[in-house]
Amino acid sequence: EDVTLNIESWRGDDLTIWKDKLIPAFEAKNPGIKVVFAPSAPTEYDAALGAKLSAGSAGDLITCRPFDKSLELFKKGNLADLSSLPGMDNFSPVAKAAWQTDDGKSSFCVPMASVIHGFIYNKDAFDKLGLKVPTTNEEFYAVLDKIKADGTYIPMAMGTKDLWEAATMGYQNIGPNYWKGEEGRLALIKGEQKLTDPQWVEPYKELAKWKPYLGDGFEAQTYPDSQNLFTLGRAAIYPAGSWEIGLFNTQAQFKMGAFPPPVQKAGDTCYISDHTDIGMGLNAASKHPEEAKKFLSWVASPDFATIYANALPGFFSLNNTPVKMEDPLAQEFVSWRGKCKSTIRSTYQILSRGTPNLENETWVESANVINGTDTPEAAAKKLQDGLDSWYKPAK
Amino acid sequence: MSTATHSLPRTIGAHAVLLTYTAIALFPVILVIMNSFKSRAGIFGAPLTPPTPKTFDLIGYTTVIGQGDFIHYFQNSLVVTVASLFFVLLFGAMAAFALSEYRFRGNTMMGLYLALGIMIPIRLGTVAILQLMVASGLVNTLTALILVYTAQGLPLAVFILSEFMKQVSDDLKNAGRIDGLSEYTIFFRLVLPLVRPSMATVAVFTMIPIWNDLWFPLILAPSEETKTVTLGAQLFLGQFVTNWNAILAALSLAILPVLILYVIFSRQLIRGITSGAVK
Amino acid sequence: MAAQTRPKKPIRWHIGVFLAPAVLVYTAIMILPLAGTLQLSLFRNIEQSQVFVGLSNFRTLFGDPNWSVNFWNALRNNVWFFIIHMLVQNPIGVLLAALLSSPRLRFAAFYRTAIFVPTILSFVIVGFAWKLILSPIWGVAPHLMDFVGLKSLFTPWLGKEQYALTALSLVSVWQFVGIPMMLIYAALLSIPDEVIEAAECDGITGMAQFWKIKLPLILPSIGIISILTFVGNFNAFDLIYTAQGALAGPNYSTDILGTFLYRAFFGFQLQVGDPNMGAAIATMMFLIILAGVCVYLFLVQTRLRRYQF
Amino acid sequence: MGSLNIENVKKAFGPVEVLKGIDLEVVDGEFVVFVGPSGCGKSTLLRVIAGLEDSTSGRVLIDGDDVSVTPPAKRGIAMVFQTYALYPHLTVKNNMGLGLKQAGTPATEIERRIKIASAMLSLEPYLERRPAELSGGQRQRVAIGRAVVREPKLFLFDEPLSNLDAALRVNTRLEIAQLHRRLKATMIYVTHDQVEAMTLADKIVVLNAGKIEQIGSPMELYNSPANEFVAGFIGSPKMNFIDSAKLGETAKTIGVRPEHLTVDAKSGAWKGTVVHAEHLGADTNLYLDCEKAGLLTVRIFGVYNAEPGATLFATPDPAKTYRFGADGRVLK
Amino acid sequence: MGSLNIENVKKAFGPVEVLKGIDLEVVDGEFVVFVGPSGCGKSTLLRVIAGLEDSTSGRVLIDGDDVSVTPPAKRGIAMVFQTYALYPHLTVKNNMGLGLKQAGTPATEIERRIKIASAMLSLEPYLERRPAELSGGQRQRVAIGRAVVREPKLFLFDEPLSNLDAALRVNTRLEIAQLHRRLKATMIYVTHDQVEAMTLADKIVVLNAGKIEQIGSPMELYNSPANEFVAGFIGSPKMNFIDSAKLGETAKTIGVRPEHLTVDAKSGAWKGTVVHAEHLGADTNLYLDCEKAGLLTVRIFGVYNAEPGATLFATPDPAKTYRFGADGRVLK
Ligand SMILES: Nc1ncnc2c1ncn2[C@@H]1O[C@H](COP(=O)(O)OP(=O)(O)OP(=O)(O)O)[C@@H](O)[C@H]1O
Ligand SMILES: Nc1ncnc2c1ncn2[C@@H]1O[C@H](COP(=O)(O)OP(=O)(O)OP(=O)(O)O)[C@@H](O)[C@H]1O
Ligand SMILES: [Mg+2]
Ligand SMILES: [Mg+2]
Repeated sequence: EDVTLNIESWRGDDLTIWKDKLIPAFEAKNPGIKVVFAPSAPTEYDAALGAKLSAGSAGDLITCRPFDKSLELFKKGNLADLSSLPGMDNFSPVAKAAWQTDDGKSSFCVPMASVIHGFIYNKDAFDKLGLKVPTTNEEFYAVLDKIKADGTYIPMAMGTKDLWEAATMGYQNIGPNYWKGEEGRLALIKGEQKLTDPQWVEPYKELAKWKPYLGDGFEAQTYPDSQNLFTLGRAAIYPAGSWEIGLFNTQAQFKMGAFPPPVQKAGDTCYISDHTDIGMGLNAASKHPEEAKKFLSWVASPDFATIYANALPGFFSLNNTPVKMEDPLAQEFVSWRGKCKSTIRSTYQILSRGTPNLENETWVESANVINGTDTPEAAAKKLQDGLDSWYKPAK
Repeated sequence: MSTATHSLPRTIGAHAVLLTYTAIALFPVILVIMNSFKSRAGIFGAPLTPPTPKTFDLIGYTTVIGQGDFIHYFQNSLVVTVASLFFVLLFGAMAAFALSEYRFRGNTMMGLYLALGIMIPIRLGTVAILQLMVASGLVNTLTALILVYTAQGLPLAVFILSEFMKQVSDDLKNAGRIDGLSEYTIFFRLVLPLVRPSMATVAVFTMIPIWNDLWFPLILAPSEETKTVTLGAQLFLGQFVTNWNAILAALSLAILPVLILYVIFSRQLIRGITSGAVK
Repeated sequence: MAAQTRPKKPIRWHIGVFLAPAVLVYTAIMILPLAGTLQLSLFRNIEQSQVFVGLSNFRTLFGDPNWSVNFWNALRNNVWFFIIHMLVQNPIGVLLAALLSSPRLRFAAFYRTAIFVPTILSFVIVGFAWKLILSPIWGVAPHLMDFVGLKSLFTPWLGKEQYALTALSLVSVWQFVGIPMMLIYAALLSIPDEVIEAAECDGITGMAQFWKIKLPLILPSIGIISILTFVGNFNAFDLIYTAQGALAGPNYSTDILGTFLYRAFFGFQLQVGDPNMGAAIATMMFLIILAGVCVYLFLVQTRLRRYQF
Repeated sequence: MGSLNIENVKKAFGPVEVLKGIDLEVVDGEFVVFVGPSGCGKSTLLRVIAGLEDSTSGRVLIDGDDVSVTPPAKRGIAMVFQTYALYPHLTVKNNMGLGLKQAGTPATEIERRIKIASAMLSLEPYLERRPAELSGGQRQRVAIGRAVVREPKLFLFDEPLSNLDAALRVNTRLEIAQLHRRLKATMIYVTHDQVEAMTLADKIVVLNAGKIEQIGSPMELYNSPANEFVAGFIGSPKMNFIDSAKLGETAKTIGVRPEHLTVDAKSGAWKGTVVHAEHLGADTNLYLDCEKAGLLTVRIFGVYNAEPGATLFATPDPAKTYRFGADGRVLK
Repeated sequence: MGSLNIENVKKAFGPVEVLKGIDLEVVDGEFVVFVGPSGCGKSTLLRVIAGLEDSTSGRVLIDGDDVSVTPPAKRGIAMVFQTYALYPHLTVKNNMGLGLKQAGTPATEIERRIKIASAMLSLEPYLERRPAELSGGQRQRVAIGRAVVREPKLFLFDEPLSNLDAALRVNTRLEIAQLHRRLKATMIYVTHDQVEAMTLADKIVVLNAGKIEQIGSPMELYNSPANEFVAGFIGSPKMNFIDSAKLGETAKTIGVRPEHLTVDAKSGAWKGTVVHAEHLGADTNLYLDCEKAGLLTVRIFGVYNAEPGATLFATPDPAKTYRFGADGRVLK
């Protein structure tokens, strides 16, 4: 009798890849185990998963959100401890950090992929207007000004309606250059820096300057709107996450390039957000833990990494074994790992555990800053006040 | 009534208002359907024009169809909707009759109790419901959905139906009693047929949230065999956030079945009204 | 009241039989789970176990500005949401029903179906379609406004704090007008023809007929619609959620109790769900709605006269 | 089988007392007619008997059993409602057949009884119509038919013929009388029609303002009314009441029925002027304004030509003159 | 002011033709009574006149104007419905006053008219009640009151007195007659009551199966009916029809009214046996089974004692005997 494993996931987009590539590859090697990929919509995923776990009807394998969401599940006993899973040592401590207890002793999800922020641009447009890829802030605004003056293109495709675009594609994208990546992020957690410090307010000041370069009615522009604006060739620059690559490749009728967030002054060290985003864990209540572990070990293997990263350009493997990728744009993104220092999003670890939730507030405030309804300083103050109300770092 | 009771200006006025509102009501729907037949460039270039030979494109539909066994999902939805509807209307009407026809101690309290359900989103009870279904082995069966929807639909049905049942003439029910009809027969043979218009109205109200619900299919019956259309459609909606061809096609396809169901019920409704309005 | 000599009334079993199925299903699948959830509001999760804390969650909800500011904001928005429905949706619904029920109206079936179409659509479709229409990018709304020469009045409504909630309320009105329309329509049809004919002979025609004859006879239905609107609005969630997301942007300007509850109960993004606080909010919502329903049941409904036809 | 006892039944709607203590005994197989002015409580009393209305106090016994708590369906009665109360959604045929079907009567038997009833009520052409498609009289006949087909032991009729034309009314009346004989059922019948009351009743009950004024056979009531109210109520045109003061009698009021006055152009007891003459064909009603007796109605058999303004003398039949005391009761 | 012309009006409900070509002229101020068997189309004709129902063909003229498209409200009519059609949500007072208020009549005038009408109909105690709290007769009176207060030029009454008791009926009938004289309004009145028809009408229209059988003054119809139908319909109890074959006459049928037969114990034209005697007080109906003439009804003034089974002889008044041809028409 075959054992069937169910995978819970929010990545409905990956359905065909799992069905056509990943699962057959696994099943071929592991007869007797059947795997079913059963995604739910991203907006419903966490709530639905929580309910199913509480009631005991969740699938065997759980796709893990990074940091606290999964940590919570682990603490509740919903996720099994995977510290000793064969293959776990294929990942660096940084990769594993997103799915470990605060003390780093137990791991509970196999890291699958990270995403990198930067800017994707319309190469045809740049060529037509004779623009050079900007590396510093100054160049960046010069390029935006030129595009605006020309008038053919909307300089930058970003909207604030969905909030998270402003925070993720804006603040978290350019921020690391100001707070110096991990250094600032950890200092914030330790309580040594505050969000009202200049290195944290500065990115907001930059965001506030973006407003004139965004399209008409950007306040009501949704994320898909931004994507469409760019892929239809109506906008020149798109503040991006690397996960866009796959989609853009199929939709855009022009050549694309990418550049990392511009630095303040030429010669500054560059920092990028290389964010651990997706992992996979084991439902502690699974009826087939052995088979599931077998599957997870396979997920931790370089084999999986190669198929996955190539099938989903823009989701970069966290495996120690380097993965050979075909897509040029993906290669461009991943090449920044060599030039710049990597960090993860500042709000994800520990700081979003309480109420108010720093991540949510950052979404709201980033949008407010771009919309002009809050000044950078005011926004920063609100965030810090909120944080102070519950977060007391041990000094 | 007669033509003499009609004035032309008033009729024209009525049509003008109704037409205007019909346009407002249908515009978004037509827009979606119209654009679902256009190419990507057509959708963006001229959203308000109907498909021309140049912009006509079925790419959206070809993308959407073949994304899963939609015929099967549709069957599931139909079974769940019709069965839940049946129980909601039957149980709801029975309870409404008891509340509106008889005076007994605790009548108002019972009415209030049965109305509590519309005051709290049933979603909040998800975990307990799921536990119940797990315990009774009903997870991933359509029965689980039918049970939940029946419970969910009852409060509104009771609330509305008891109001309408109060309008059924006492003399009529009394005539039935004198005729030797039992209370059950009075309910089934006299009252139910007479409140048919409101039953149809309640049926429509009940049907919509059931048909459109995402949450419980996702939680209680997400398996391939028991998936409902809405759940199936939602999955690939998530998948194509930016593929507007596919989205518009999917939306158009999602509108169709429920529209058909509605038209069927509203037929019933008209028939109910024409036979029930006989005084 | 009755003389002592009278025998006792036999137990009316049929009342039980009529009530039983509904009460059983409803209690088992709705009331018990919901009661189980609401009682969580009296507990707090400490070290992975539920500890009874009395009303302290409510103290947090109203005492801690992190919660109370959001709560009052959501409540305020919700009241506005409700007001718009009462002022726009229900009058339009009554008007349409009144027009539709005029005897011998041609195409009545078509109008009725057409106007009801939005109501049968799922929130996903409605949210999506209106986002598209109001989107400045796709340009349907600006195009249309250009058509009537009002383009200058266009703004990205859904993205502006001062307009977003009103715009969404109107979308919701658009979606739900069918419900008051249908209920009133059914009520109007149950008025006997002869009463209307008597009014015609009496010279009470047109508007006067509506105000003096029909309206008083459908008042109970209007009462029902008002309370259903109230309940529906204070329970509303889906439209805001699909159109503006769980954070109900911009800057929480479209946050209503439903979205606030959802974030608290189920969590959102990095925010971990807090069933205890969620239950506390749900309890408050429940009490607000219950108060409204009780006002209706005990003050309004008993005063509305029902007529048997 | 179908006896009925009503003991001190009272009924109030809120503060308004509509039945003020009714005592009545109806033996099995009797035909009892309730008459009384509009609003006096006839329908209410029928409804109490049927069990559709709870009496405020008092008892109702059918066949000796207290039925206060017996549901209407179990009382073995059939009722024709003043408002017809037809089932609007059922055809005439089903309106009549529903009760039988419910009782499990075989289909052929139902068919047969409907056939008989609809023939008796001339309803055959309408069997497949719904009530809304019928005229007032037709609806009323359906209501009668519905009661008749059930052949119960106790019939309650609330003005069952009020909307029928004269011919049909006579026919239906005869049919009901026949039915009564054939079924030996007890019947209680409310009517405003004097002819119906007089011809059908074994016993007439005169109600007034929630009280029974008199019970008796039709001719008893006609010949020896207990009081002024009954005397005035039974007989049409109404009895003439003459203030005795003008006549110098001991009684308070003198009553003479119109048909017990004779007129003569030359001489008689009371001299008067013709005010108005109503020609009904078979008889003529003369309204005379008499000097002594006030306005009198005189009923004359056949056609009698009298111009308004003419002088006539009216003479009462002394054997048929009633004398009422100050309390309204007949003085013997 | 209130004349009415009906020209070849037809009305069909689907395939069923209910009015088959009605021609009628009503002059201003006339009191016209429609009589006819139940279901013959009286209510339908009233509704066509009121404008509540479209005729299938033909014209209705009020005061010479074709009113086919004039709304009921503008026709200057008031109607009393057979089913009352009261406004259930309004008190008796407001039921009566609503139309006036709508027409902008001053409040004091409304008050005055309601007062008069409610006094006339004995409705004063019920002015603040709603229809559901009234008895059948009370509701009917409210419906009359509602029409009366409007003082229109054309009244349409559909069996307005059918639920009233005899006394009230006589009163109300007189009030209506008075109203007619006072307002000089045209009135069209449907009734099944012979007395009402005979006493109120200037002109009676006899309808049968959607056609007019005869139009004439009451006594014209009584004395010279045009055909067997009218002869049988006017007069109660109904005329006796005797198959001539048995009598050896040329006519197809011989008609004699019950009141035109005399009985004698010894001798007479037709020998018969008493089948049944109805005692109505003022008169007695005897049913005789005659050898030659079949079953005959005889109406005798006053009380007449005859035991069933007794033998009696009936003799018709030859001057008041009607002869009908094979087509039903009167032979002169
Ligand atoms: N809506 C309808 N559809 C079909 N037939 C109808 C409809 N209304 C009335 N009729 C039929 O038309 C005929 C005339 O009806 P109408 O009400 O005019 O009779 P009527 O003379 O007033 O009788 P009644 O004295 O019993 O009130 C009847 O036979 C009736 O069955
Ligand atoms: N629901 C009620 N509430 C208050 N009063 C009522 C109610 N029903 C009836 N009545 C009153 O009770 C009295 C008796 O009514 P009932 O119907 O028994 O009269 P009735 O004798 O049948 O008269 P009719 O001959 O007019 O039908 C009337 O005065 C009526 O107004
Ligand atoms: Mg009555
Ligand atoms: Mg009629």
